[in-house]
Amino acid sequence: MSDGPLRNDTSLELHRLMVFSRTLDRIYGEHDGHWHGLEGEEAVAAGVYHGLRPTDILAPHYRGMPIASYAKGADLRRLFAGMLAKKTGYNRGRHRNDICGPPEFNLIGLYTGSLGPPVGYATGAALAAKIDGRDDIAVAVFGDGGSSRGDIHEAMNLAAVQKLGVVFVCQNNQFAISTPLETGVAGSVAARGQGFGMPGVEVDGNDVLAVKDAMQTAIARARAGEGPSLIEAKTYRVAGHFYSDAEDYRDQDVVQSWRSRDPIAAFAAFLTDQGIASAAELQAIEDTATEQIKAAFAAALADPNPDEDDLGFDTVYAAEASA
Amino acid sequence: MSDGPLRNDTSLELHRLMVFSRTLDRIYGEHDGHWHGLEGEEAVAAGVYHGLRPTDILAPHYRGMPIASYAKGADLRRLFAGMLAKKTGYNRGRHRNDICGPPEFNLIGLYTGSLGPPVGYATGAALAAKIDGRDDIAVAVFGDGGSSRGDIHEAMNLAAVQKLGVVFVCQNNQFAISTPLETGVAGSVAARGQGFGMPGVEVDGNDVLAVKDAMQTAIARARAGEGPSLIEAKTYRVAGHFYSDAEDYRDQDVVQSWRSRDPIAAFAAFLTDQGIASAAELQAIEDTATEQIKAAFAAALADPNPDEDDLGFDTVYAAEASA
Amino acid sequence: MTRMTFQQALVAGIAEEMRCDPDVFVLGEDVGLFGGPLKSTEGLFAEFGAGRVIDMPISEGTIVGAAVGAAMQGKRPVVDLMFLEFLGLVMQQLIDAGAMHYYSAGAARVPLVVRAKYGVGPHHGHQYDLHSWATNIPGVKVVAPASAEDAKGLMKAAIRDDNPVLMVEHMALYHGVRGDVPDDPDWIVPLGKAAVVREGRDVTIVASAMMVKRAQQAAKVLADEGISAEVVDLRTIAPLDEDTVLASVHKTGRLVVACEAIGRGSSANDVIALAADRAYASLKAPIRRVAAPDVPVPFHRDLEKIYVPGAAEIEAAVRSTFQSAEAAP
Amino acid sequence: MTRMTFQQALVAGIAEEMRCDPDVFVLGEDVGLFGGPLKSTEGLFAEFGAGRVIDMPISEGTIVGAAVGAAMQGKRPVVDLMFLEFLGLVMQQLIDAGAMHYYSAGAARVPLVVRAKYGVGPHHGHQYDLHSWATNIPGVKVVAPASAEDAKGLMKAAIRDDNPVLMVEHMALYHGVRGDVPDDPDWIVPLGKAAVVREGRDVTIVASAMMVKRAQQAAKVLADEGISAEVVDLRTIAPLDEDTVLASVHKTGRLVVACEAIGRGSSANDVIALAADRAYASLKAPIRRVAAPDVPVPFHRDLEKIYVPGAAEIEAAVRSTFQSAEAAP
Ligand SMILES: Cc1ncc(C[n+]2csc(CCOP(=O)(O)OP(=O)(O)O)c2C)c(N)n1
Ligand SMILES: Cc1ncc(C[n+]2csc(CCOP(=O)(O)OP(=O)(O)O)c2C)c(N)n1
Ligand SMILES: [Mg+2]
Ligand SMILES: [Mg+2]
Repeated sequence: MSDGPLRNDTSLELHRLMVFSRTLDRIYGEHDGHWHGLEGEEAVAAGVYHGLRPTDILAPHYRGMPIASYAKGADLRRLFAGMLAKKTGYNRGRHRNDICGPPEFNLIGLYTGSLGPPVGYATGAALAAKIDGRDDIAVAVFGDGGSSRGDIHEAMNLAAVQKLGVVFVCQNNQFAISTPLETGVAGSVAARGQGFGMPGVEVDGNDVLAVKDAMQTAIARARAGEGPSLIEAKTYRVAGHFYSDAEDYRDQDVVQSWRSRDPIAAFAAFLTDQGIASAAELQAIEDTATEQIKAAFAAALADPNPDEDDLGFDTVYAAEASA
Repeated sequence: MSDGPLRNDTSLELHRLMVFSRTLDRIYGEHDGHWHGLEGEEAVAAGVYHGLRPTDILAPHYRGMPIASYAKGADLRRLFAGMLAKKTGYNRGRHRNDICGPPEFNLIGLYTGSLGPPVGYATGAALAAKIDGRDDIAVAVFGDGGSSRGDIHEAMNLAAVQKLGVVFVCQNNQFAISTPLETGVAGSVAARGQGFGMPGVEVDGNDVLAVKDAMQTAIARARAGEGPSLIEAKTYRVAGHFYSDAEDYRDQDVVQSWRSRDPIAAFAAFLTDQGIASAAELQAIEDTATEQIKAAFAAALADPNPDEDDLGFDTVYAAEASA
Repeated sequence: MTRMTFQQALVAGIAEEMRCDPDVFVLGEDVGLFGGPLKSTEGLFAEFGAGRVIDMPISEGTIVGAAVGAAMQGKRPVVDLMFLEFLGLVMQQLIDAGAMHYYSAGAARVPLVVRAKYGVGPHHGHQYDLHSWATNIPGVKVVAPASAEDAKGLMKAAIRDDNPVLMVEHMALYHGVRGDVPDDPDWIVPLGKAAVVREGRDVTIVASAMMVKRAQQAAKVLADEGISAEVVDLRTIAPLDEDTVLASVHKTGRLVVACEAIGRGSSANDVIALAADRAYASLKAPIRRVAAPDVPVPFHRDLEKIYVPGAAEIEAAVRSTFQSAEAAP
Repeated sequence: MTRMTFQQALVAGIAEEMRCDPDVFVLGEDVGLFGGPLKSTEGLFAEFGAGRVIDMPISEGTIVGAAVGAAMQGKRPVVDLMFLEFLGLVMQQLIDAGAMHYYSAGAARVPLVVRAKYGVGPHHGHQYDLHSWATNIPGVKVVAPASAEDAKGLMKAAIRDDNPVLMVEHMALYHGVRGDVPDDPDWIVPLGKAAVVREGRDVTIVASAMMVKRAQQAAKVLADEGISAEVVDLRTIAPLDEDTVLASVHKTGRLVVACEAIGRGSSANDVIALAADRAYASLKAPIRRVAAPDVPVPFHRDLEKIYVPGAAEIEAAVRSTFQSAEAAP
């Protein structure tokens, strides 16, 4: 476990985010067999999504979209409502918060299901910040599978020639549905950074402090106007592609060996070992998470479905020029 | 001037190809102000396009398409006819040989004007060779400008994970229309090879033997089933983007300094210095080139225009299954 | 005859063609051991192995691009694009592929099938019906089976065809529809031929894919009201079987065209343009289009239901063609 | 009023909007010092500098993607895509952009203009007219000016519009067409409004861009024959100005729709579908479509001429609507 210059309360916040993610995952996954769980990858999510400014732009990986949205300030109940397509969701049942965070929080998600283009949108948001002379940055996250899309290449090249404040993060969980890293990704994602004129580092994606450290370095560079960075966080998808995935395409021994490297358990041990938190404090975090998430989910479940009012078939075009 | 293990006759063939290219360029450029000349970049074309098998697949850079087609065996008169959209061209006036070589010679060109996708087509041709158990290879060439297209990234990744026999070549002439290398290409194209798990080398694109050497290494690797390679051949576009380009976007001193590094003059000097050819022999090559190209061009010019017979509006679909 | 689902019929069609033609191969994301999204390639990996059923990285343009390049070399690739929602990532490859035969004066052929799943249904995601874009590409064919039998027969024909073919596979049909499917490996359903799936006298309903089912439901209801509707299943959307459509409209004098895509820019308009030109003299009523509104597909099931045109909308459109007060200025 | 070319009018429109709104900026390949392909951004770099006229690497999807992301942040980007032939590289970005406002229940806006040159003409390359694809994308507008005045006025309106707009710019109009253009910076030509550019009684010719010129030529010839043709310039192709089209067809009772795109899957069919439905009772003749054949644009000038529908084809189509023996079964 790396230990960078992070203050203790940051560590607890990171832990809290991981626990929230795990809890949300379990509760929602039981409800929806097609849920794309983040189990085992929470250290990447927490390390990357923690501590961004409201005005920073975030295009999260689709897997982990709700926790990213929550970290950016979105309301849990409304997020669940958005996943359940309820009237009370940020999108009034018209779209899905499981793959698309509310843009109110400067989140960019999938508006159709295509992986890749949102990385370009995030890059453009960083261009807007540069034009405006703001030091807000953009964080663009994609999977090992998504890294093969040409969008990533184009966005990295553009961000580097224009010195845009973008942090590119590859959440490498070593699978894209059934496709293992070896047949999906040639060479190394981190090593591509150099080819595009930016720092490229690989970090242990099961070590939340290592991820957070790398992010801080990259964010500082981005805010300083020095250009983009690339971080590859190596982890493992211990869950199925979705909750009810039969997973007959991979070796369960490998899955087990990664399960034994659970990032939350490891960080909990670190926190108690270092005396940053007691077991009881950690238990309290867990209890709060369970309580809040259960309550938010129950409330969202009870929320009304959208009705004719929410259809908005006449609101596809934004009504008037704002100028 | 590097000197690899090339036999003298190969050197003369390379020289001949360069001279043909320059001659073709001059004659055609006078005819058509929109002609994309290859002046100063002939060492890349000759080094890359020389000596491929008829069954090897070649997706050339659009700039230099006719010399690539000629090197693959296409007939000069019919190529000119194709550039002039004559009835006698390979495509009966329906399309243009200046950006698209005849597929009869396993050439892949631009079927619409989009740079990038042909690199994917070449990769697929290499996949076909692999499936068939042939050791034919594919060569895919793109400019520094074209290197920014996501297609290149995707094709390199695919070729590497599938161990396809593709040689990727970036003909880096340091400009994309008016966009200089610095604002078009981040990092280094050659350095991207490593990120995609393949050898990536930069060679002096004004040294035909250096280009040829790099090609031979890459081709050997491809034929042996060891996978793709990436070569970046650094040269300079001494001509305008097209013949009548005003070129007010760049420093003419730099252009002049590159003109003084002319690859053909340099190689001619090398050949005579090394005693590989006499000045008279080189002159004879030039004379033959002028004679053959003038004759081919004049013949093509005199060829008939396409007529209703060539329209073929009912031949858009290939008629019958070949199975 | 073997009774099978739509999905099984698609796979059976591919498997038969792979058995008799060694040039046929399959490529796409998760088409191998995993068996394809929604089991679209189930069993092929086990029978033909990794050499002919090839998993690809997530790079749609280059997957289709590689298939185009392989097809130029004489192979007969079948791409599983996963979802039609990804069509926007491969349009450049399709337009190039569609031009190659013509532009090369016949020297190039691109025998390529691109399969894509779409449609509002149980899968609840990746619904966009974008097939109409491809109809505006010269040289490309667009095929949309509505039954298990056609799924197999059209797939076999598409694989044997020497042109790029986009085969759109509606996900609501995938595991829900079953039918008796011929076993003869020589049997195909030819491209470019529509089918009159229900004969009628009073009105023609032109549909494809999932809309054929809805048109048939509507036709049943209308029959009880005394309206005899003929249902034409296009099967091949491009190039259009003009003769079958025109013959039907000439007979009935009324036309309703149904499609799941948004109406604006949709292939339904091609059918309408054909009839408004070449069947004008036979028309007794306005031509009605039943299509999704020009709106992104909404997510909640209730909104989806309002969004997607159903049998009731088709019925209403047909009834309206029998009202005389229509559309006066 | 200032007399200027179509190209100058486009640039003048952008420059005015850049002067009064600091959020407007231009991006694309070679838009800076070079002045844009065919001078499409001439003078903007000199006036506004590299900070607002930004040269981009050759990566169309990400250029449009970056513009979408900047637009979500409140900027008003104007992308020069160079050629409409590259539309296939950016469809995914357009479909996402078109969905954002609706899917976010109004939270997101994407004020984006994508300019693209196309058309058979003096440039002799990159001719494909692919605009119809974009009409099948919910949430996107498609605009096609035919005159210098509209080039400026529509460009200004497109930049002020809070939605993604594809503005197609015909290269044969670029330097060839001149007109008097208003100087008032507040003046715009609103999106969504067609123009009746020639009044007539007997037949409506609907056209856009270069086809408006050809329709007007045809109308002149037809007038000599005693046929009074009304010419409607759509200006905005999506969303369609249904009222103007319908009013004209109700008046004339005949409709010919002209477009340079291939007919199959083209936006011309939307106009036909509209009229065949809602102007049926007024129709006195079949609706004719004058479009390019379903063929890739051929290269030789002679072939091109046969390929592209000209005034003569429009005339012939109009005449045919006055022949009574038409289209009987
Ligand atoms: C462009 C595109 N292609 C394919 C898909 C279908 N798809 C959804 S998730 C997924 C796997 C993504 O793998 P990765 O990026 O590694 O993310 P992970 O699921 O492992 O978190 C695929 C192929 C998609 N959504 N978009
Ligand atoms: C996808 C695409 N974008 C833009 C263009 C327009 N275009 C034609 S040539 C060119 C410059 C290409 O630069 P480079 O690849 O370096 O080749 P060079 O002209 O320098 O030989 C551009 C932008 C194109 N043909 N295709
Ligand atoms: Mg993954
Ligand atoms: Mg270049």
